[in-house]
Amino acid sequence: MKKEVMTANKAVAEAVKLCKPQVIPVYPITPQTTISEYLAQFVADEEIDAKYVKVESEHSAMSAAVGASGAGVRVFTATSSQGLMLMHEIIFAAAGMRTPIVLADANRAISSPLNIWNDQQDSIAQRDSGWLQIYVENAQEALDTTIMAFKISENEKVLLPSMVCLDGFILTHTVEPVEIPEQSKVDEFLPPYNPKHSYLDPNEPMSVGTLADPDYYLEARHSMQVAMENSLEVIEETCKEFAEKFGREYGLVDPYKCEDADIIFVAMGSVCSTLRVMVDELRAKGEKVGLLKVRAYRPFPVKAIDEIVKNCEKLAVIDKNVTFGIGGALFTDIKAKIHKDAYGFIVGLGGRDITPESILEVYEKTKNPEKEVTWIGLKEE
Amino acid sequence: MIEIRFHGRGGQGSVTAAEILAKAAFKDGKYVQAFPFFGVERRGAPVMAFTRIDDKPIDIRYQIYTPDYVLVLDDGLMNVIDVFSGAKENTEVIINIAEEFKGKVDVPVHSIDATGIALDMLGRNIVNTIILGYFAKKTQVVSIDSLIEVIKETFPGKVGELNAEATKKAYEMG
Amino acid sequence: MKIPEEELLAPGHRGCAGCGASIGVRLALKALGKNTVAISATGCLEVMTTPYPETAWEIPWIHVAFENAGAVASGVESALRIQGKDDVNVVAFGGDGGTVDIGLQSLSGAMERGHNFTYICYDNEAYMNTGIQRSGATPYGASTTTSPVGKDSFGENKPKKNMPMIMAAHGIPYVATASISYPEDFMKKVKKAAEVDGPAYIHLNQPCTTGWGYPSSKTIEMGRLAVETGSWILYEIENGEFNVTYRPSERKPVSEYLKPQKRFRHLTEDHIEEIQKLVDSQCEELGL
Amino acid sequence: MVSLGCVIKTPGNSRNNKTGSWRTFKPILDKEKCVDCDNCIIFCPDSSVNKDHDIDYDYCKGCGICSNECPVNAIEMIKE
Repeated sequence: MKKEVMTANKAVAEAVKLCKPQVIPVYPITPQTTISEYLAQFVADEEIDAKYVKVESEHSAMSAAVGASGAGVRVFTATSSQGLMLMHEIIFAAAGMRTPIVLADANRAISSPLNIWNDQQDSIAQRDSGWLQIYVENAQEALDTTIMAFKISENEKVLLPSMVCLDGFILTHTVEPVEIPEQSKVDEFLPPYNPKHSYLDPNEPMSVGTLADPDYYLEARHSMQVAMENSLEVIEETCKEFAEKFGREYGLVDPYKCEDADIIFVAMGSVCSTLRVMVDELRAKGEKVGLLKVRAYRPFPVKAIDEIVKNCEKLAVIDKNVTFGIGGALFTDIKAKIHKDAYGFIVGLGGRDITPESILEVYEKTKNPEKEVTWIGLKEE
Repeated sequence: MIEIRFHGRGGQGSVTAAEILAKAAFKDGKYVQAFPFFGVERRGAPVMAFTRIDDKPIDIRYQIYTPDYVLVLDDGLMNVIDVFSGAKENTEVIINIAEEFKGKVDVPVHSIDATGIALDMLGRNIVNTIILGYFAKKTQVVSIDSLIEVIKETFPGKVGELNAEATKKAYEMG
Repeated sequence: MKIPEEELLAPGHRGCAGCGASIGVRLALKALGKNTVAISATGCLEVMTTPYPETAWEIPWIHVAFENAGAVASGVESALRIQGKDDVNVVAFGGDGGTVDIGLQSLSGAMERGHNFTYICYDNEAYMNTGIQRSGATPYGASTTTSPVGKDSFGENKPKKNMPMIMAAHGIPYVATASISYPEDFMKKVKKAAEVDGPAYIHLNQPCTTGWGYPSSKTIEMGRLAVETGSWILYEIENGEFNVTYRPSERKPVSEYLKPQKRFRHLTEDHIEEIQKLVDSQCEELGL
Repeated sequence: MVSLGCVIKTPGNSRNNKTGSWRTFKPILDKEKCVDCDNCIIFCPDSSVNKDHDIDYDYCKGCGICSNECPVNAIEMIKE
């Protein structure tokens, strides 16, 4: 085990190297690009025995990924924002074909207007695709989650692709200390991919990616729903196994000082770091506040959230995305499934810095609500 | 926690400087974080980078608005942007400037002719590591040994050796 | 001619009676043999061969979407090669829409990257799967549902996109045109394509009884007429060297090819003459 | 229950689908006339003529290509 200072993008690339994917089709886009560069270098230096497919677009990156995964090998790719939008069609195909691809998404805003900075609209736009989505808070979690993602996706009870969502720039371009696990331990944790449902072997021909008429389509989609439900347990098991092996603990959700909290912040990704500090500051002032970090957004961990928020009074749900006409995506899911007084806050769109002041405003507006959904930091016209 | 803000121009290595500082402090046993101001600036445009150093894990993730130290890699920037923005009572500013800084400000300003050293020792105007050497001595925030180690890791071979020498020279001037 | 007995495209598929695409695929697979993996773009071929839970494919086969057969093939080929399966043939089938229109970028990328596979465009000159809409490969004068004959229209008003030459411009080792009506020529080309190290492209003319509007028994006859009139020219470009592989002993007038087809039935003698000129200049250009 | 990803693991099981029922006209080969050119085998879209030129009426859709391509008119299309 070694500890180095690196960006979350480097951490993801290191994780990918440890997981030994055999095909890596990837196309550069800010702020994901350095992942593709690190991986290209690893392949060039023979640090990974993989085919690095220099595709001509993200659509082809995901298409090649599905082709390779369908052919029975472990596959990784990465993208961001417009790239994920371009993949959109094949994102759905990847899930429907039950390919356990792992994709790192450097979360970035969506055009138009063009904006290269961070928010989570890009991955949220893929939430109904049948992909697992796990949002990470820091570079270490990005590395650890990437390793776990392969194991979760390849679990026979799941066999759905996973998206590791890391905030663009705030994580992808920030260096911080990261522990890199030993190869031998990762090998023990993550055995080679052994596909049973889909491979392309002339000795055992199968047809993959078929047409399903109304007699079969409903069942095919339902089996994805079942797999998504199964994944709740698989994620928890995998996190437990990971903690035993590597000493770092994660869950579907990670709570902080929620036991006696009156108000709980609910959020995803890097903003949770600042939120945790703010929880401490508010508590120092006598405010009973906690933080619920939602790691798994799909599957949506209703029971896990319920368990943690059951005694609180109010939820302050923070979204770096918007579902126009209703509110943030996390907020609307919480409203639908968690029976608590919840308020939604749209923050940090297009890279707007989320400062302690903005978080205090969220807290204040949850304590004394004026409306259900508030955009924080909106400049006056 | 110590917060450091770098001002430079695109291509001058401000982001690399922020990262080198973080890595050196990490070698000293600190917790660190460094990141650029996320922009679309191209070569020559004013850019910023940030480093945080602490004895405990760093959890905050927003830009540095009230820095403890400001490092200015190019004094020409001072006509363009307010490098003193958010300066606190005890904020110290280090400027790469040929002559002594004569402006009237409320905070201590240290001047170093990093460009002079760079042209002299490296043969080109790359000052990002040099200013860090001066910073290390003036502030004791980071050890010169760690700094030199990281510089050599970042720039392998002759370039690293030369940079390390220039950085040491600036350290001695601090 | 004797062809391999083994059928790798099973009967029972849902292709139209008289389907030219299934003839093309049958012959291609006979040339390639069992040690082959196939990729399909969305289209007639995919829909008619794999309605779950039944497949007509006797070899491994994969389909993902309409416009990405080139990219999917890139992934499949990479996956096979990294596993050391260098001897497996990889073949991708795309219709003209999936190849010359929506799939062009993906295919161009795959060709330029040099994946070792063969791409066969089965060209029936319109979007047949969705009900005969024009594509970039629809010939001049053809009436389709989106290039219909009307008061101010005589059908498609642009000549066919020259896809084989676009592929040749990629500098790939092998490009050929073929016709299902010349099976020996076609199968020879498929074998060559599989043998070259690197990407190969075959543009297969494939008459469609439904889209072209002729009796189902005339599929092969139509393909033959296309070639005998010079409307479709059989050639190959091997490592940059161009060769016509079949020369009609005497070129038939193009009207013999156009008149039996419903899609051309509206054309006036002037139009036919115009098309004859187009065909003549194309033949002259390629040295026919 | 559908298979994972609707993958089909029984190659060529489209044979379950007897497309012979689509036929209106039926090809009848007069083997006396046959000159073994194999055109009917080569050009059948439904792989329904075997090496002995026996027509598999389970799958033959009656398109008539074999009849049309027969150089000696040995295949007649008759109404089912």
